[in-house]
Amino acid sequence: MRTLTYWQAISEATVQCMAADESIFIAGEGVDDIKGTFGTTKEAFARFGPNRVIDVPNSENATAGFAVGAAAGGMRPLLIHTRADFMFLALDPLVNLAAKWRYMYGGDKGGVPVVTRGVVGRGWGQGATHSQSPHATFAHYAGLHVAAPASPADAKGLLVQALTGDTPVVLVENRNLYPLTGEVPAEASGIPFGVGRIARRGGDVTVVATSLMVHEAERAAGQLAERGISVEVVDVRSLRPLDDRIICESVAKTGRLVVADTSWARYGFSAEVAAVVAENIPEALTAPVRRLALPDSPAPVSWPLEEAFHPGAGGIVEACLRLCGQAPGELPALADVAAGFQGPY
Amino acid sequence: MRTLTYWQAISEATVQCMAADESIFIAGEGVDDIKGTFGTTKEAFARFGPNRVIDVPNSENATAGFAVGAAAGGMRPLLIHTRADFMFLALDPLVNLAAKWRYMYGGDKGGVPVVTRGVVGRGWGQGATHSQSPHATFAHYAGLHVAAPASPADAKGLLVQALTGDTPVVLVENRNLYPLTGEVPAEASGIPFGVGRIARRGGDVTVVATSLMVHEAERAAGQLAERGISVEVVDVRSLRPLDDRIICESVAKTGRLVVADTSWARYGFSAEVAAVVAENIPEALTAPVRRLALPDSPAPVSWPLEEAFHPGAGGIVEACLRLCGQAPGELPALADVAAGFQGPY
Amino acid sequence: MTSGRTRLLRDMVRIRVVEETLADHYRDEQEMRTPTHFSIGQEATAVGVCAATDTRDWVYTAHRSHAPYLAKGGDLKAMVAELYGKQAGCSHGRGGSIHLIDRAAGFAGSAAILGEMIPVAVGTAWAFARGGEARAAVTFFGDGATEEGVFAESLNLAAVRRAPVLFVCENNLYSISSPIGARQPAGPTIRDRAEAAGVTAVQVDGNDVFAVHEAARTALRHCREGSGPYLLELATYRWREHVGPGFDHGDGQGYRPAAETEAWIARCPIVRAADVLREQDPGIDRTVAEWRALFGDEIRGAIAYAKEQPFPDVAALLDGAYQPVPR
Amino acid sequence: MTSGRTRLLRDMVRIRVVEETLADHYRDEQEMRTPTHFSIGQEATAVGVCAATDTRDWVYTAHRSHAPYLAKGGDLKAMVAELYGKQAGCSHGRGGSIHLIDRAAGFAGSAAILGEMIPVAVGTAWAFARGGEARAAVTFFGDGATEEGVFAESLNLAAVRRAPVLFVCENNLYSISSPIGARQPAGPTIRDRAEAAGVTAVQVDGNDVFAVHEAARTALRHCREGSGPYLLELATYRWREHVGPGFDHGDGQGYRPAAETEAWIARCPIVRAADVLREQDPGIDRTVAEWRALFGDEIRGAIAYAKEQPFPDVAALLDGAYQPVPR
Ligand SMILES: Cc1ncc(C[n+]2csc(CCOP(=O)(O)OP(=O)(O)O)c2C)c(N)n1
Ligand SMILES: Cc1ncc(C[n+]2csc(CCOP(=O)(O)OP(=O)(O)O)c2C)c(N)n1
Ligand SMILES: [Mg+2]
Ligand SMILES: [Mg+2]
Repeated sequence: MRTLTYWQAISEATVQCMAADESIFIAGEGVDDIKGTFGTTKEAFARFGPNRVIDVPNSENATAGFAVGAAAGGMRPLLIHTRADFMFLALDPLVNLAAKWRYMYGGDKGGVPVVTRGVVGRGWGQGATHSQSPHATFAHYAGLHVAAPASPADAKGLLVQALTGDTPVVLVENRNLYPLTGEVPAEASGIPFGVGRIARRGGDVTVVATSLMVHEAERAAGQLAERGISVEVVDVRSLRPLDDRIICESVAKTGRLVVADTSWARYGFSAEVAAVVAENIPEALTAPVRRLALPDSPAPVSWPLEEAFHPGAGGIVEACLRLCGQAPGELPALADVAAGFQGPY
Repeated sequence: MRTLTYWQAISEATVQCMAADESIFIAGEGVDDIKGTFGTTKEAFARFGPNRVIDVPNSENATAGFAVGAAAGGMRPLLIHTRADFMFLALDPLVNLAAKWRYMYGGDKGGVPVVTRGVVGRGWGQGATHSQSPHATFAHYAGLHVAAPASPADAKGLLVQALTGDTPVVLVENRNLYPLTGEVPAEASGIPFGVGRIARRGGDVTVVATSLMVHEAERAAGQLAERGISVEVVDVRSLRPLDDRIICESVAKTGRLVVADTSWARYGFSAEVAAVVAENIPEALTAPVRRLALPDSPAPVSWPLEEAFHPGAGGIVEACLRLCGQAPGELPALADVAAGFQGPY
Repeated sequence: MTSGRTRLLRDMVRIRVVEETLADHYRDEQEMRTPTHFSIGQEATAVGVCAATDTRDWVYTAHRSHAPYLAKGGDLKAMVAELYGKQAGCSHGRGGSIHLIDRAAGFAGSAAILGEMIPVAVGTAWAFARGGEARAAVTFFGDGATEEGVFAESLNLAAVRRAPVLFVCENNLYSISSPIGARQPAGPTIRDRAEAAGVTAVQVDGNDVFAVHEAARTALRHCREGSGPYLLELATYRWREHVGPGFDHGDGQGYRPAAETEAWIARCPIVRAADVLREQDPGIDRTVAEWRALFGDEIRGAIAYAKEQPFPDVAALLDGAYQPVPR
Repeated sequence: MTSGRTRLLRDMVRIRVVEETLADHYRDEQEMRTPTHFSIGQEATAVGVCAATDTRDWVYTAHRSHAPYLAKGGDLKAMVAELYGKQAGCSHGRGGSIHLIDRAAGFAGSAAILGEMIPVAVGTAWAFARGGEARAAVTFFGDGATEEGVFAESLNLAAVRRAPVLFVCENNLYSISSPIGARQPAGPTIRDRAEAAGVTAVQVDGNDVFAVHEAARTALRHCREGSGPYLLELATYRWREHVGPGFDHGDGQGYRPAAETEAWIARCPIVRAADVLREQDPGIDRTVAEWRALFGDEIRGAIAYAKEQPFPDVAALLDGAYQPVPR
């Protein structure tokens, strides 16, 4: 199969869906920019032009409301935020209107399939308001689908699913995934929401993760293999619906659970995954669940603080070792993700 | 000790704090209305007038930002939303600014102690956008304190604490609690955030709850006592910080946990409490955790649906019986909370 | 056949009779368990504007939804059943008074978060224009909603995209109990703000149904011709309390001077329209009386119907939260 | 002693030299790991306005923060240390370029979410007035931020509360790569929108530091006298890329016509101010050259200082997230 980068996979999904369905359009601040939203909207703009790839004013609330109205009128909007932190300004139309539309008009008048892509993750000292990952905030509310693809293939498949369904969807994309390569099917076929995948098989510890953390878990698993610990990495792919079964089956096998996330622990992804296990198979746990998430402060800027703040493979390794009763000891240093940074921000 | 209603306790805390501290002011839509926000701002308005109890335009975002600026300038704003659902429009200034202010300016320039009261809970067919309880959304973000007082005494003590601290605080108040009476100390002394309380002692099952659900849990405990089941009710009082210890100590004793909440289960309060147990004392659980929360749809209006939608004592009873291996069987019906409703909405 | 102008009066009378009857039942029965915002006294805005639309135009509103729903031709029985929370309701009891919809009539939805439907109408209008159709979207909202930032954002977005959207502000001087003077500075008007955002705008006497209708026709022509968005600021007044069936002036609530309310009641849009029509048609008062009887029967019939209807099945509580998944 | 006008020129030269030097280091070293928005070319707005404030007035800004911070008298070393992420930074490395603060100088904070600091300044101004003090709060923001609903909400709130706030819009015609014409309709201006919201407003050539200064003095007098809020719409232009140290016209990015950028560079606020002053003081060019050397030394010194400073202690990562609890 061909190999694409994550951003190319998103671009391909977008272009294929737009070619197949005239009603799809893209709206977002600067989506027509030459940089094309980390490359993801560039080809769409080149092919479909400014009538379907629409630069909008800096009005996140009205733009989301506009998308709801366009969707009610038969269109399929794809909204993009270059920082998901801006989506707080679009929360009302997404959570109080789009998510509830189908239900509160009786369930039989159709939904408003507004698809929103929000870019998350740490950058280059982006700080407190430009590196948050608000997926749990959206996933708390019934009526939305929320997904966080980790691989290029999932980035394509979940976006295709979103653009062909009738439910409002929030997709979070960690910016550090854009250069990642992987095999991606040529055709535009959707991956259903609510179906996780085993990213790596193992028998000693389960690491449940999403988005960038799946890769950090895989890096950690590689290291741990050298210490004789076999890690199973579960990529849930979507947060709502959440694939409870795949989580429970893995934990039933390993008896140990680490949850890794790029947001805070409290009331977050790591809380929900732990709850799913506590609710279904608490007896399977042979050790306490470990949550690897953001420490309880806003994101700092200074790089040593930023390094310490953001969870990564190192923390996962340590959590797994502890769960398996081994001392952390010396671990090979992991590369600084922002090394050699030259922009964009 | 004197007995006050929940709304009187809030009013008293407000008035006492305002009398003691000139810098406190109230701002909100209609706070100067004759109904006085369920009675809670009436005396403050009568005593301190329109310079300190300020009706504001319907601008939730700017009003919250205004409060941040007033707080930076040395004032202590108390913001009120008669429906917490409107707070999504104030999420950006609260989460992206107030919560992060102290930290992102280095930690030593002071905080912006903006206190926000949001009214939550079901009313009279209020429907999808007027009966949500977004406490978990706020509690996910580091930098805020979030509390949900269940008793008149706590309503007073937590508000006093908020109005005398230097941290932005979100307080959610379930509207169905306003008429509730209870003993309330006369003086204005704060109750620290992060300290739960045992609302009822018991040994067979722990029900962890907050706000209105504490009372539903107590009602349930009464019924269950008749079936020979002894329920311990833990009222966490605040969601951030969360009193992990009180939760774990109770579950360590009972081995069984039900979490009851007025919002959705996924990524909500019930997830976090279950996670705390899974993270600390999974071995104590003798049965799976049960979450009693909203079913996964927006809130309906029609009253039979509304009755079925909102969790209450009945559901807690059932969950506890199942956890203790008893069949639900016949249970006495519980009263309709909205019976005899005459307004306000 | 009634002439165009008579039709405007008739539609107002129908809405008045429907709402007054509903208010009585609401208060006396306590069976419509849904917060309800009556438009009694404000009928000219809904009727004047909606009569200028055609079925293919879409109307959105805020919480004060009944009058535009009915003026647009929304199904009465389905609305009343919705208020009673019945499965036969237009939103099957899931939405209530604040979430009415009748797509066949072009009533595209109402919502209770202030300002929320304003950008929605811009999006629908833009979608219409993009499809090359000469259709407009209309959005009703109050003076209070214009304080929400999304109002300004929507004006700008509509102007820059030249969306065929008609913004209809029913300025009834209050937001719940807050007078406009406590919320907006004296001097510039809502019309002025629209113009400064690049939206053509006029102020009209909102209790003069003929003036509203004329203005709405002009506005909708402008929209359909591709000349961009338009705003009507309509001065009007609600007679009843903000939410619920009662009157609230002079009852000690005191946020509205009794004299003010009475002066506005004296400017009743129905009386004024009848006054105008009487010059051509001296029998108009008898006609109005006949309509009152007719519509009284209609609404009582709708209420009887609604009461007979079953509640939604509790087993279907979750239906409609998500698109049904084909299995 | 330099006269008031010469002082304005000097402050602009200082900011220019500081930012140009920082941009070079930023690009060459890749050690300032914080997204940085330079004001090169826009110095007249910051200097003209801030020179009209006094220390007790507070200034807030958006992301383009360095120039107002320095114009307001913010500590240079603390700013540079912040860019290098050092504990000696004004925000101890927690904030970066977009979160500058120097309360002693009256620079009350900058933030990177568009529009966020606009209502904040209204709140501070209101607090000042409520305390009976003749102080004003100033908030700088770009043309792009005026599209955020919170801008309109804040204008209205300031007007209705008569808050002594000065809104300063640096209209540099772009929001990142989006020209204003793609985001706002032709015709009405930002000034017009402020006036329609009840805020006194003027448009001024933002590259003429003397005109900006005069307008700001008038505006601040108006605020301090209790006459309510005021808005300055200042036409200006940034020379560099939106974020980062480079130039981006004519490099194939192409969102700004090279001729446009060059025309604006020709309207350099520093050159223009020197042209004016030269009439009185023929030695001004030598003076400017001396300043360049002086401020060059100053910024190089600050950079050397910042680099020597320690990073924050990782053990203190959580400090400041919450008020320390006394135990
Ligand atoms: C975002 C938001 N804030 C506050 C409210 C509470 N609220 C409901 S109706 C209303 C008054 C609105 O006034 P206006 O827009 O003038 O409409 P009117 O009721 O006068 O028709 C308010 C403040 C709300 N529903 N949504
Ligand atoms: C709410 C929000 N939306 C989008 C952005 C991304 N963003 C950062 S700066 C900027 C451009 C702002 O333009 P303007 O306000 O004119 O200021 P300028 O950069 O031109 O000085 C944008 C869109 C943001 N920071 N916040
Ligand atoms: Mg009104
Ligand atoms: Mg700009």
